[in-house]
Amino acid sequence: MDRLAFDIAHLLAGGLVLASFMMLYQDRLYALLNIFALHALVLAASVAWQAWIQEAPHLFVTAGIAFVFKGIVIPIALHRMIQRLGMHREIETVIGVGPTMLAGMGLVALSVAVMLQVTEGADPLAREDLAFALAVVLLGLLMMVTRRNAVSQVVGFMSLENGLVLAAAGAKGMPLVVEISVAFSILIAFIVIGIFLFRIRERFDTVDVQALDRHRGERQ
Amino acid sequence: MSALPDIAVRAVLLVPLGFAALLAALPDYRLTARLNVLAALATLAAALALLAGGRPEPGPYLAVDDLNIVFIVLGALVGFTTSLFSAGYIQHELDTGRLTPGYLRFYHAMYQALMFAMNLALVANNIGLMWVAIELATLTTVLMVGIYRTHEALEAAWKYFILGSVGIALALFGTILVYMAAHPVVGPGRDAMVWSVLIRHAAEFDPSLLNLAFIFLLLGYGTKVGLAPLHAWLPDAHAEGPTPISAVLSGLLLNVALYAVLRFKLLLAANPGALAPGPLMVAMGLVSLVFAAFMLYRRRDIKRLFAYSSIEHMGIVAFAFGMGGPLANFAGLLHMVLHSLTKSAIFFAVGHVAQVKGTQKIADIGGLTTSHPWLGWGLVIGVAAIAGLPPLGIFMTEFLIVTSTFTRQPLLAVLFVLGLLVALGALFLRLNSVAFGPVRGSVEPARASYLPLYLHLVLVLAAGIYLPPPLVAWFTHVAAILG
Amino acid sequence: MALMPDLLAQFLQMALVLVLAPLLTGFVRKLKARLLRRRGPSLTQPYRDLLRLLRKEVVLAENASWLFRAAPYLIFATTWVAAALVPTFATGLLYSWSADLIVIIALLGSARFLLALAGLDVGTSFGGIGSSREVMIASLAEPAMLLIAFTVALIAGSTQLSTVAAFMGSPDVGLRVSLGMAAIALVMVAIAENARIPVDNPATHLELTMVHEAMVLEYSGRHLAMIEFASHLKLLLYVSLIACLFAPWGLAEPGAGRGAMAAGVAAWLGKLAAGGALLAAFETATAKMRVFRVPEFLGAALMLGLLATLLMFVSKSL
Amino acid sequence: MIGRAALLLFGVAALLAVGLLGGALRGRPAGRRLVYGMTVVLCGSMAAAALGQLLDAPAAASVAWLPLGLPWQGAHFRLDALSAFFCFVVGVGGAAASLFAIGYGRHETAPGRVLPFYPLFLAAMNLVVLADDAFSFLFSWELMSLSSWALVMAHHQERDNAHAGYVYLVMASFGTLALLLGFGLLAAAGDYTFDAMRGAEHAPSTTLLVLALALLGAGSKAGIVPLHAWLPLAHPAAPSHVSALMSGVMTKVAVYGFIRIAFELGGEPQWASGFLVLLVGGITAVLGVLYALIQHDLKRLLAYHTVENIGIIFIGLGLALAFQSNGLPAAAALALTAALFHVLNHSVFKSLLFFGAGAVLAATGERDMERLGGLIHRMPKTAFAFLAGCIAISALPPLNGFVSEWLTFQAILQSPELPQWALKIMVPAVGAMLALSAALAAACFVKAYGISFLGRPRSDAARQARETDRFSLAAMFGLSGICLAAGILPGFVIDALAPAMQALLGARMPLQAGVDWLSIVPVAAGRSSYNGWLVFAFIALSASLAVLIIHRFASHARRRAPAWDCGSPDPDPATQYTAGSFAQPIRRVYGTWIFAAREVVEMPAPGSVAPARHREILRDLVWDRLYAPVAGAVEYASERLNVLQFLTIRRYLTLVFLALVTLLLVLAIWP
Repeated sequence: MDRLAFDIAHLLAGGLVLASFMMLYQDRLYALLNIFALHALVLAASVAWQAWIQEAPHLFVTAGIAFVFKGIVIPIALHRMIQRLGMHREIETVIGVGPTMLAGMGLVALSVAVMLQVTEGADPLAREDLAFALAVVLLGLLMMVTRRNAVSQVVGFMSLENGLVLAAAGAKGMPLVVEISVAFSILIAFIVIGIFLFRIRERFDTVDVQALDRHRGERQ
Repeated sequence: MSALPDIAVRAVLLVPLGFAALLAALPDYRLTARLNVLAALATLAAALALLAGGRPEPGPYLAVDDLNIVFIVLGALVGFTTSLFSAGYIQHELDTGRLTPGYLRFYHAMYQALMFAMNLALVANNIGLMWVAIELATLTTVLMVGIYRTHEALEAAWKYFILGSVGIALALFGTILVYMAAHPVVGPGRDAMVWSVLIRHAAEFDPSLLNLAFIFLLLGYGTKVGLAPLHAWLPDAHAEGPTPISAVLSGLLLNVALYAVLRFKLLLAANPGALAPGPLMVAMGLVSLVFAAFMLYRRRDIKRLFAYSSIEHMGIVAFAFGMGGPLANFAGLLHMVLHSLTKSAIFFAVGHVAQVKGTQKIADIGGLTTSHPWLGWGLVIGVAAIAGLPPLGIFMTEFLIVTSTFTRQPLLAVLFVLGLLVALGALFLRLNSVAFGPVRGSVEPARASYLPLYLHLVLVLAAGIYLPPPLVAWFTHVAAILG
Repeated sequence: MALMPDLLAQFLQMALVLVLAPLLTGFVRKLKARLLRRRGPSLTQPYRDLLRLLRKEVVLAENASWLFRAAPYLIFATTWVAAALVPTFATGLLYSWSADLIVIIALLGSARFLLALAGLDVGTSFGGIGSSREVMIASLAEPAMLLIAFTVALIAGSTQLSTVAAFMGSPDVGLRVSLGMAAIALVMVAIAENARIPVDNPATHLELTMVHEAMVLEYSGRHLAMIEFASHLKLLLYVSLIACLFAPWGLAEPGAGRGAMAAGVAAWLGKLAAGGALLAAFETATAKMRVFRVPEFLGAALMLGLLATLLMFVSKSL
Repeated sequence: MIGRAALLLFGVAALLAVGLLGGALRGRPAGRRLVYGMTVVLCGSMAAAALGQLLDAPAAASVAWLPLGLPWQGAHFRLDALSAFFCFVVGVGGAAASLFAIGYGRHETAPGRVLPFYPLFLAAMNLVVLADDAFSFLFSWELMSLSSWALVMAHHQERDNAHAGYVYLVMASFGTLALLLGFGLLAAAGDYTFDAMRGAEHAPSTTLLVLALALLGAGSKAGIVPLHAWLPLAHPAAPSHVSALMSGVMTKVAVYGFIRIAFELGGEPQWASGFLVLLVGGITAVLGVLYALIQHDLKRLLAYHTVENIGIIFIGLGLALAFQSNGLPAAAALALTAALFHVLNHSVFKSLLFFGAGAVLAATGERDMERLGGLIHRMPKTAFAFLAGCIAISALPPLNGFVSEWLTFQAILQSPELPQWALKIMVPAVGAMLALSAALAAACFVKAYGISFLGRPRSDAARQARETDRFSLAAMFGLSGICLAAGILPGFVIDALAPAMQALLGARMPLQAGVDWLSIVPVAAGRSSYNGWLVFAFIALSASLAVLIIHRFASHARRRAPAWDCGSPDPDPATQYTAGSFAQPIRRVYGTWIFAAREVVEMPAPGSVAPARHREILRDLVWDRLYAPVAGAVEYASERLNVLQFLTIRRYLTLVFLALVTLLLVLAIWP
């Protein structure tokens, strides 16, 4: 049983990493949003599984939050926003998909390498989970770095937070504080980003970050 | 009798919180401005009571020790003077129509919320709680930076928000890692996040996990501190937001973030197996110092100029704490305090100047000592202080840092000194055209209260000439804690 | 008391230099004329000139200041004092202890300083030319002179002329390269300092070539007489300086009797005659050089002096 | 019984109070008189106290301690022979400057920018000399820079002054930071008191490094080449009495700092350090005077000439170091005495000359010598005092400048005993440089005096000049008196300096008081001796004798007539020799490589009515070769780095990302 539980957790965490890779691969907004929804679903499943094997009911809450907000609400909202802003065009990635994937591979390798240093003392489940979580975090960051489009940057940021949630869930017996804080941050992030996108739309007619950069100070 | 301390701690937190709610509800901006000052004063009183009336028992969520009391008192003081300054400042903003009463309600509420968040971050005994508090502080400041809703302000806020959230995410990951490191030793549950417990067992933690955690925490909270290369949000946020917020940012928020980094540095220092956190901080500090020093030369916006100077000084403080040792730590603490006072004083002066001259462009400001002697000389003294010239206090801290470093790391000391020199050159190059030479810009008298400005400058001057023994003893003790 | 004879000797020297200075100049002029197959003025001509000038009234330029009028006397005084310090016929005179070679050089420097100022006082272009060229020449001649002084002092272990002269007279000097260099340099400096050919021409009044004469162009009457007198004294001083440094024979010891004194005076006269003759011969043999060749001439003197000093420093340790 | 150090500290406190007073009473004429009057009194009494210390209790140092400054150590102060001497110099200079300023201050346009800082400046200089621990020393040192910077910025509206102040402050901080590093080396134990440093043993390498840093730090303040570039900008920019203080006194305080570190705190002197200081001193002396010679701005000429005198002082110090390192304390005492004597002399006559320049500036509003001339008729008293200063600074007997140079020469003549070959070669070369600079100094001041005071006025301003007020004259004549006194009775000064020698070197010059006829004998009567008052008496005597005889027996008739000028007199003053034309021969001899001097002559074609123009282009090579490149490098770096201000958010995120990845990599490969 224990062995099986471990494998399933492993599988789910790995799935999350895979989803991150798929997001890196996407160069269309809609597709990206769909993958992100998938990403959130996998996360929810993984957290739920953790809740199950850790007998930690409060983790189900987290899973629920992940599922509802990240899996459904946000994708739909962003979907609407994209329609409203009329930007169904492709995402212009900074560097090609290929190199991005390669970089992603490197990051995964790095995170595993780093985690291998952790002594066996910590339970293996946590170690594996952490390695994957770290990978997801780094991939999310990579995505923010390699995309020019505000929406996809936001998405990247969220996938990064998914990684955090994964890690938090993997941490056995981590008190409620963290879940609250995670939900809290997601909520705030969603609201503020919403506000910002809204304002930005009313100020500039694109969500392209470079449009913002044109207004930086000291460029007389 | 430990009732008083407990009350004081609660007061430090609840007063700002309550007033935040109250101010959000009240429509009359004049009243709210006064109430804002009142709240800040009450918080200051509570902080002083806390300082005087002993320490409460460290609970699972709140704790006050010699380290954070420094920050609490300092924060309350600067918060109070800034609220005084802000009262005069926003009046002018209303007259010029840059802000509307509606926004002022929001502004004052946010001001108190920020105070609450920072105090919470300081007294938190739980690393999770501390993280939440710092996150809250960031969000409030983001909203205040964007309050003018000009392109530049929004862009600055947006940049601040994105970089800040990434940083906060990294910090959270670091926090989780610390928990992971702690829970095999302390066991699962709340205790694994309670600071006082962590520090007690730090020696048994898994070093490599701690290392990993520290990297994330350093980068996460370091973003808030504004260390290069994580500094990008800082200059724009200072330049585009309302000046009182610039003052609070430079004077307080950076310190709070630095405080968080220090806490975890202690944790690593307590663990023999972990990598020494010092070199990392020294490196980042030196990079920030030199980088900011050069960046100062190209600045055209006066507030952005001093924002970069804040980066420089945060670099100095990080350098000092990274070097460690009683002298360097003492110098680092003192430098942080004096920098908060000086920099906020400078921003008070700059705020009035920008209002009088109607611009922040250095090129359009000139001859202040002729047209506005009080503002001009205040600015001159402030810049002299920030550049580390006697008789003002920062000279002493730089003296201590350099002399204590040179024997251990001559090369670093030389680089450090060169950075200081370059920065001084830039600051006075700008000061020359702003404070001296022919008068540029309007000469209408400034409706300003010079009390906060000169109060800070007098404190800095006094520190440079005479440090009261109790203060010295206290700082020496804290420096010893910091190892 | 014992002070008396010393005082007498001192005053005797001061009087002697005063009396003999014009004679030396006259002698050189006479000799030059002879060498040029002219009869030339009589030996006493300089005295006559001086007396005539003294009797004439002074014509002052309108904006001549008190400095202009005070300068001649001061120049005369400093030069005289300097001349009184050089051992001419006896060493260890009473007053000679109050100053050494460096002081003598400096005193001549003061005289030149005043003269250059006087040249600028009236505010004429020629005065300016003279002064600026004079200081340019001096800026090279003085260091050269000082380096010579160093050399001599290092050899004799003293800057005190009496001691130096005594040492030079003694056998343990030996023949030294640096001494020879110093001698040559000193002669070159002396020529420049006394405004002789080839550096300057005391006889010319061709505006663009003159240096010394240009400075004193505005002077007349007794003032001019004082300045002329001072230049006579200077010539005498240099000749006797060279003599006492490089031909210190026959000098009377301190506290020597009258006989020795007389012998010393006789020897001194001989040296003066010889020096004057050499100078006259040299002047007739050479032509004046362009002003901007002068630095090279004096630069050579300076280099010689430096070389001599260096050699001394090095050889001292061997 | 309250110690003299404490007494002087009270004086300092009083000066600070006066500074506050000046801030309060700025603008009112009464304020001016009050402030300067009080500073006269205070500086005078402090000088008296210092002199008392020097004369009656030279061996015993008086100490004081205040619980100020660096915590857990406090501020230590100490008044030993050396600091007493420098206190005296500062006091005398300060008193004279204040006296001058009582009158001169009337012309001040912005008293509010002078009155508060002037006493502060005086106080800071006294504090530097009194300080006995590294922190108080550097604190007062930088305070001195800051206050003098404020004074330089007093006339910030004038062209170039802001730039001058800027360069000054940056160079001053550079010096302070160099000293800071030096003290960091010396205070390795973490004890910043000078006592600890005196006691500590220092490795030779440390000693050399400390000396180099001291040379950078104190030297940049004193104005040694190539760190002098700020000096000729800043000194003239300040009000004249402040220029006098900066040039005459502040540079001496810097010399004090150097002596303190090089001879006392830095451990046993090395011969190499002597070599270094000699080299720097020689170059400084010659370049300083050459630069001075080609200046047309009177105050700037004086400032450049300060550089030369600093060079002379450092030559003396270098000799002293060389002797001391070779165990020749007596010779070292001679050299150091010469240097300190010159410190006193220069502080006196440089202040005097700056007062004169200030009086001229006040009377004509002109600093440019090309527009002056003939002032000896309109300002006779000033002209007389200025002449005394010129003679003194040109090292001509019987005034004081000559004595110190004479002593330096005597010290040089001691040096064949030195064993090191490098020194054997260096010392004569330095001697030549010293001789050269002395001669050039004379030329320089013939120019300065002859062009600005003699000749015919070159501008209406010079034509309408009036004699200056009595306070200024009193100050100038007082200093001239000191010049004469120190010149004809040098023995007393030498004896007064002896205790300092004893303390620093463990040896002293032979006692001069015993020598008959008050002449001075550096080593032995046989070697060399000088009797100032006798020389003076003889000159005066023979001159007056000549006057008497001639006026009595020959004619004393006098007639005024137009200038003769070789029969071609020219009424136009423009035909006089100008400052430029006066310096031209020397510039042609030395200048072409040192100043990269170029002369551009525009000679119109025959028949054209265009005026012929002659322009000279002079550059300070040090500036071009040293300062411009540094400034350029900073410019370049800031330009390159400035790109980082204008990145897109994504790029900033990339920075964060890269930082994270790098640190993780570091961690991954961590053993």
